[in-house]
Amino acid sequence: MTTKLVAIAVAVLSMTGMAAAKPLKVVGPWEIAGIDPAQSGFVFSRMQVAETLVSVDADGKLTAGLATSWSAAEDGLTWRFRLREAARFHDGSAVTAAIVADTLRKVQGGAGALSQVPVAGIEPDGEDVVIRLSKPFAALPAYLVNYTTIILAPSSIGASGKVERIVGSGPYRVKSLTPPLNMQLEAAAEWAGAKPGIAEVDYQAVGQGETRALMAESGEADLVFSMLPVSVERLKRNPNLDVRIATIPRTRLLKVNAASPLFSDVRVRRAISATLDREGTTRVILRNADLAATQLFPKALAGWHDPELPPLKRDLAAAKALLAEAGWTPGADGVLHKDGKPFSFTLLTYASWPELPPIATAIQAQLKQVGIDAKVSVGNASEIPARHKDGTLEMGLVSRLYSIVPDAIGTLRDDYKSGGSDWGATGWSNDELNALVETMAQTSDPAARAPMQRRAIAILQSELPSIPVTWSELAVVANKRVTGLRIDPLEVNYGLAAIRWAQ
Amino acid sequence: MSTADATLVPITQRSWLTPSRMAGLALLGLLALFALSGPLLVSVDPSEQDFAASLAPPGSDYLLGADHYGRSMLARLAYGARLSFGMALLTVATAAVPGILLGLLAAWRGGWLERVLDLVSTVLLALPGLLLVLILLAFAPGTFGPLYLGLALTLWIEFYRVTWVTAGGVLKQPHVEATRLLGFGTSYILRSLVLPEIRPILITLSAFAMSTAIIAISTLSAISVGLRPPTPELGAMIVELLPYYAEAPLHVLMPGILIFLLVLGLQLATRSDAR
Amino acid sequence: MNAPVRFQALTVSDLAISAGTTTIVRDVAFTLAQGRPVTLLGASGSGKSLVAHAIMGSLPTGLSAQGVIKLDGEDLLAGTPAQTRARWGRTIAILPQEPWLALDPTMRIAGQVDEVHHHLHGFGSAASSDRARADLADVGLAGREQAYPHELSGGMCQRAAIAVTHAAGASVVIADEPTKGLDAALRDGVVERLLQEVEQGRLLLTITHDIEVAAALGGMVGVMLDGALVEFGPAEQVLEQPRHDYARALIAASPTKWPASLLPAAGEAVVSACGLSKRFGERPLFDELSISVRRGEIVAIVGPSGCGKTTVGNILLGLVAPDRGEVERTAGMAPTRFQKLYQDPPAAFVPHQTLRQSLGDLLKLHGLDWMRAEASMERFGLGRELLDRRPSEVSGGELQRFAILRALLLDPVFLFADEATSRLDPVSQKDVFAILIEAVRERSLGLLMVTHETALAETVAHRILKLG
Amino acid sequence: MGSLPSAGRNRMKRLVLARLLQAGLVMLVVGILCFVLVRALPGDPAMRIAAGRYGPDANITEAAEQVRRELGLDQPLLVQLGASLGQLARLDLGHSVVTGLPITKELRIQLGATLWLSGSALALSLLLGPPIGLLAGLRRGGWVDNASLGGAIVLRSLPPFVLGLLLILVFAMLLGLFPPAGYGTWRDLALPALTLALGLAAVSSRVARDAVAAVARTPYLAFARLKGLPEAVVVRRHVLRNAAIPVISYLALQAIYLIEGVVVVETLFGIPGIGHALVHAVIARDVPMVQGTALAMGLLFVVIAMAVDLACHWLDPRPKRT
Repeated sequence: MTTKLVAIAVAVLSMTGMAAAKPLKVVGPWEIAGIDPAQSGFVFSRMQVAETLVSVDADGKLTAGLATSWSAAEDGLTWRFRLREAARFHDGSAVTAAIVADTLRKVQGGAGALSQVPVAGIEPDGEDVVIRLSKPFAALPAYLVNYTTIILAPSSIGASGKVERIVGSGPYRVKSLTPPLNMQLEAAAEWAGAKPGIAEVDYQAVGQGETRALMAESGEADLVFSMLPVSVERLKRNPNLDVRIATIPRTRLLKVNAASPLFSDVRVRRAISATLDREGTTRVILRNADLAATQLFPKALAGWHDPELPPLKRDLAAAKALLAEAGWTPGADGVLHKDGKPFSFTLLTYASWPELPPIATAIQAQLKQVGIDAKVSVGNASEIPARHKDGTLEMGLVSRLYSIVPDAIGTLRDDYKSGGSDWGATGWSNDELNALVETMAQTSDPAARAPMQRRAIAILQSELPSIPVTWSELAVVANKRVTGLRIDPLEVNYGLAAIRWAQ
Repeated sequence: MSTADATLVPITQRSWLTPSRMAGLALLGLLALFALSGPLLVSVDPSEQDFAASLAPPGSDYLLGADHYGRSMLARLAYGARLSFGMALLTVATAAVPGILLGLLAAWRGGWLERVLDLVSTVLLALPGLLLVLILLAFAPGTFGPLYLGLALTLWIEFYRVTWVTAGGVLKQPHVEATRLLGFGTSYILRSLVLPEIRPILITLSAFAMSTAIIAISTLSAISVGLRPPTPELGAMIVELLPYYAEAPLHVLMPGILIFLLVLGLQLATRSDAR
Repeated sequence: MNAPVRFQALTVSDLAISAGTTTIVRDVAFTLAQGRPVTLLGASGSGKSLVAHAIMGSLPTGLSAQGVIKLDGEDLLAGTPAQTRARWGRTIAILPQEPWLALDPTMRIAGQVDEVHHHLHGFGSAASSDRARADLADVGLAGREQAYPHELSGGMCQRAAIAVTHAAGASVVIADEPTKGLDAALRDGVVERLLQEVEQGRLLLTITHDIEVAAALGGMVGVMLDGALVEFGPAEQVLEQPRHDYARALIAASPTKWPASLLPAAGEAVVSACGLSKRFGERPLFDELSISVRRGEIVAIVGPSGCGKTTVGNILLGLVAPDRGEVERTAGMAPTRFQKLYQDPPAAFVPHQTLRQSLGDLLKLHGLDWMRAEASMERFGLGRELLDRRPSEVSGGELQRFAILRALLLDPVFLFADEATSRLDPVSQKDVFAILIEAVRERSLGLLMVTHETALAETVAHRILKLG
Repeated sequence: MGSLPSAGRNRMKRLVLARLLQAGLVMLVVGILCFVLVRALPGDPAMRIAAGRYGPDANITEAAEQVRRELGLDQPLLVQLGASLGQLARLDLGHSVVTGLPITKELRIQLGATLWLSGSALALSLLLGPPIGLLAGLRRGGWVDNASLGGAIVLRSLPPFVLGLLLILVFAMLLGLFPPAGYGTWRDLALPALTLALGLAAVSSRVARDAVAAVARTPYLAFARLKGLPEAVVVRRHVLRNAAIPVISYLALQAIYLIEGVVVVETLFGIPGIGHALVHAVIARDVPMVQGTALAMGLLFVVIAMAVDLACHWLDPRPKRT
């Protein structure tokens, strides 16, 4: 009897003791390179340390962040954001409109997403922040979801004028921060909302995908983000793990220099698209044939995916015919020639995303089948924008995220503007598309936007300034000892505060 | 132990070709055969992909199986062996020749030359070799030239130091003085007196340096600054196949086994009796 | 100190040592008794060291001993390896050859004595260190306890080794070439030490090729030749009236008994130097030294070890530059006509080359005929089978003769013999000098010899220069 | 002869002075080399820095313009070199252009992590390598000798990341003894340290084996046995001490392998070490950081080399050739 009691007491004590002491161990691939929000704001936003004015739900619908509501004036030029009343920073100070306006002004002057918005002025007005625009811009709230716009307390800024510590307003506060790999969080007393289910969070950055999988498997980590496709099947079979997969608005595409003599002919771009074995590549490398990008945007990106559109698919005969039509004839070495020059170029890619070099390797072999000689060069991510800028880029395999601003219009507007951009078109522009995009940016009615969206997609599908290769998914693994996991395809907020220890 | 009566003990038959050397040479011969004639015999293109055969096990349509892209492992291993062994040999030769020559020079001439070379080598030693390789690689990413130069730049120091110390020891011995008095020139002394003494240790060093070179290239591939795909290179093959370790462990090990056999062959072939 | 066990006698009978199926030492029998030490004489390579190691039970791997070795009734050869090992130090000790190599170079000598008390006899650390100090004082090394072997002279190292033996408490002492490489004064000191061992009741077996040592030790003397004990008897008898041919030759080989060499008058100087000074670090070796060697002349430099004898010769050869002074050699003479013989014959040969290779390379370099070399070999008593051996596989005497042959092929006018016979047995020494003297006479070359043996210098040289 | 202790002290002083000179030279060479080479590299440093700062999803071209203005990369090269060397001379390492943190602060974290890792790896390797080498060297040609040679070849043929993965599979997955990755506690260090230690022990066991074999052939070892010491004492007092000298000399070279060879291991196990930092800094053209890490590595090497010198001096009192 007594022994039983003691046993129960010990068990209870140890359980409560553990629940109080054991932090939620989160592992992800992202290093905290620097603590400036422009650099690592996404980490603090995802981990719910800092908040943006506007947030987003899993379906891509904008929701309240630091601002509980917002509205635009009739002319669409003046926007008013109402701040949450009880909002306090982790140093105890109140989140005021003046602080928010100051922060946003600074961000707007930087190189982040907000700099793309035609802002005329940002001012505090009582409990509201007022943003005045120089021309109507319906997508503004979506831009305020971007992590570079997180609002930090004035005490974050050091004497040098730079951010030196992270004092945010979210449910968690930074307990200790050891860049680039470690961060410990604890529940913030200042947070007025629902108390986080687990009081402490321990974030560890682990760059190697295999290691992350092993940390999940060994039970060392409670929550692991970004699993390698090859590990997913194995992890799914593990009874202790809960594997969640979400399609994220990220597309790997071939950024083609349409101004180069090799790719200026749209028939050549179409031929290359018809050469790609998207289905095989995704099956082998991404382990999910459904990720073959039959058009630029995945199904999950509501309104931006058109099921009616004829899919991009493999057709070697058609590809060969198109190339012959464009004047390319096979030479003695099996490589296509035109005007005495071989169809030979460098396919530039980078390893920041581990799947890009393998996909480039697959593409190289596929292009070789129709006599196109691509040399794969794995370099630094900055080489693609650099060579885009000086015009020497031939073809690059890039990974493009369409949720930097939750409304894809933001990215589209930047990518396909005349003159192109870092990750968008090179040597290609289309007036009709530009006009459509500008109109859409000023239109907030979804019904009015839908036909314009379809038309824009059709133009990109037929002109192929960027050749889509694969879509992406995010695999998150949770140990079954935790519950309440919510997966955010837009990767704005991981909802850690809602996670609890399973009983 | 006393050697005063050594002349009484009958001379044991000195055979250069000990069993271990024979085994080592046979192993090296087989590897050379595989690396040199393999690419000729295996008619398959090592970069030809066949997604249907992704990670095919050995013994299927593909003798040694196929990698994740469905490329023939046999073809890739044969080409990879040729490339990796060739590159490693070239790298080690580039490191060894100047290393040994400078080592001999320092031991022979002594004086300020020795001191300058010593200082240069210690300062170079203190510089992170990785830095040199990364910086050189930045000039021509994905190509063999800078990789080779960078590795040779870090590897020569070991050859230099070993040669310098060993040759210095040999050159101090009276038989060198005696040989010089008998009218022999520098080249004879270096060739016939010094070289045979430093040869065993240099060969051992080279054997390990070759594996170091291959491993270094694979390490660079692991941090994505290696050779450009789809080059079949043994180290890069390990890196490429590593994510599939759970599904196809044998595939990951195959290139490693080739490297192992190379080092083992070199070690056996150069092993002196168990002394 | 607990009273050491003293043995009455060590009897060796029918001892044979074989390597595989080949017997290399046979029919060795003698008895060591209280107050009657045994000294084994013989050329190097005659098997005397192997006998010592057979008694110790420390033969090199591959060799085995047969026969009976009885220490007061206990057969030493019958024991297990563990029993043999247990005797080392406690019962039988060996005084090593070249003790400066036998002492651990990284340990102070006190430590090397101390550890014997501590680990063999189980004394506490304070007691061990006291005893070690006493042992070292006993052999005259008081005050040098904290020295490392490299800081001691050869004789001091020998005494330190004796202190180790004393510490171990062995009652049977085997001294293996204890005077090798020591000059006359140090040699006498070592002999005195060994006699003290005998007086203290220890059984002593000495291996040497130095007849003086054998005479000084007294007791019984054995002579070994090609692995067999060819003569054994009381010292006076063997040394005065040897019966075996080799024993006779050995006794007759003492330089004092050599016939006077008849040399023609010396010719002009081949090399001369004046005002030579040389310092070694802080220590001056010599100052304002003048020397000249003429054709057909033998000049000897004598002096204790470390006095710079060798350096003088090296300066004359141009191998070492003097700090001050001038060297003048006969003009127009090729440098290869100035040659040198080394103290340790194997050290002057390339270790991995067979003699055929090294001779062949030399003949090719100078365009000489192989037949001429073979003729000289025959004359110097060198068998052809030696050609396919490496220097380490040829006895010292033969190798030194080979070295002379090699030098003479170049028709030298000046030969510097640097302690060329100090490591050879008397017979070999005599052979070597016979060849050298003949060469001086026939070719009228100038010979400069460096030695620590005054007797040798007096017998051979025209002129003697004393250094130090 | 009586002045020997002071001669020893003089030699020690010379050793330390030589190493200090070397340290100064390393600083100068690292300073110039980093600056010249990193600036001479192809590619726009501002673009690289921007990519390093803001990640591969950012609008790099625009960010690069800001970086260029902020860092003064638009000034003439000589002006930049002067500023950089001037800073170095004042021992001011500056701020990382990527993270914006003072280099000294970053180095404190990264060097600390590397020191913990390599220190424990070295300790582990000393527990593994030399004892195996001792056994192999005492019985040359025996099974320990052959097995350890085979083991050394296997370990040298395995890239460290493969070895690391194998260790994770065995010790973390199969046995559940240690966490597969992480940084902070002793348990976290176990596997990465073992990965490095096995690589080190592969070589040091062979070095130790050869050193023991060399000592075993010496007359002083024969004498130590013949004077009656038990084998264990012979090994402990004479073999270990003398064989330790080449093994310790080799430690300096091992230290380089350690400091440099850790990059992949750091990445695999998620340890914020200096090798990892150097690779990132070179890729992002973070010159102050490259300089800082290279300098830290170089000086660390000099310090280790000096410690090895002093240890050898202490172990081996014989004068060396100069």
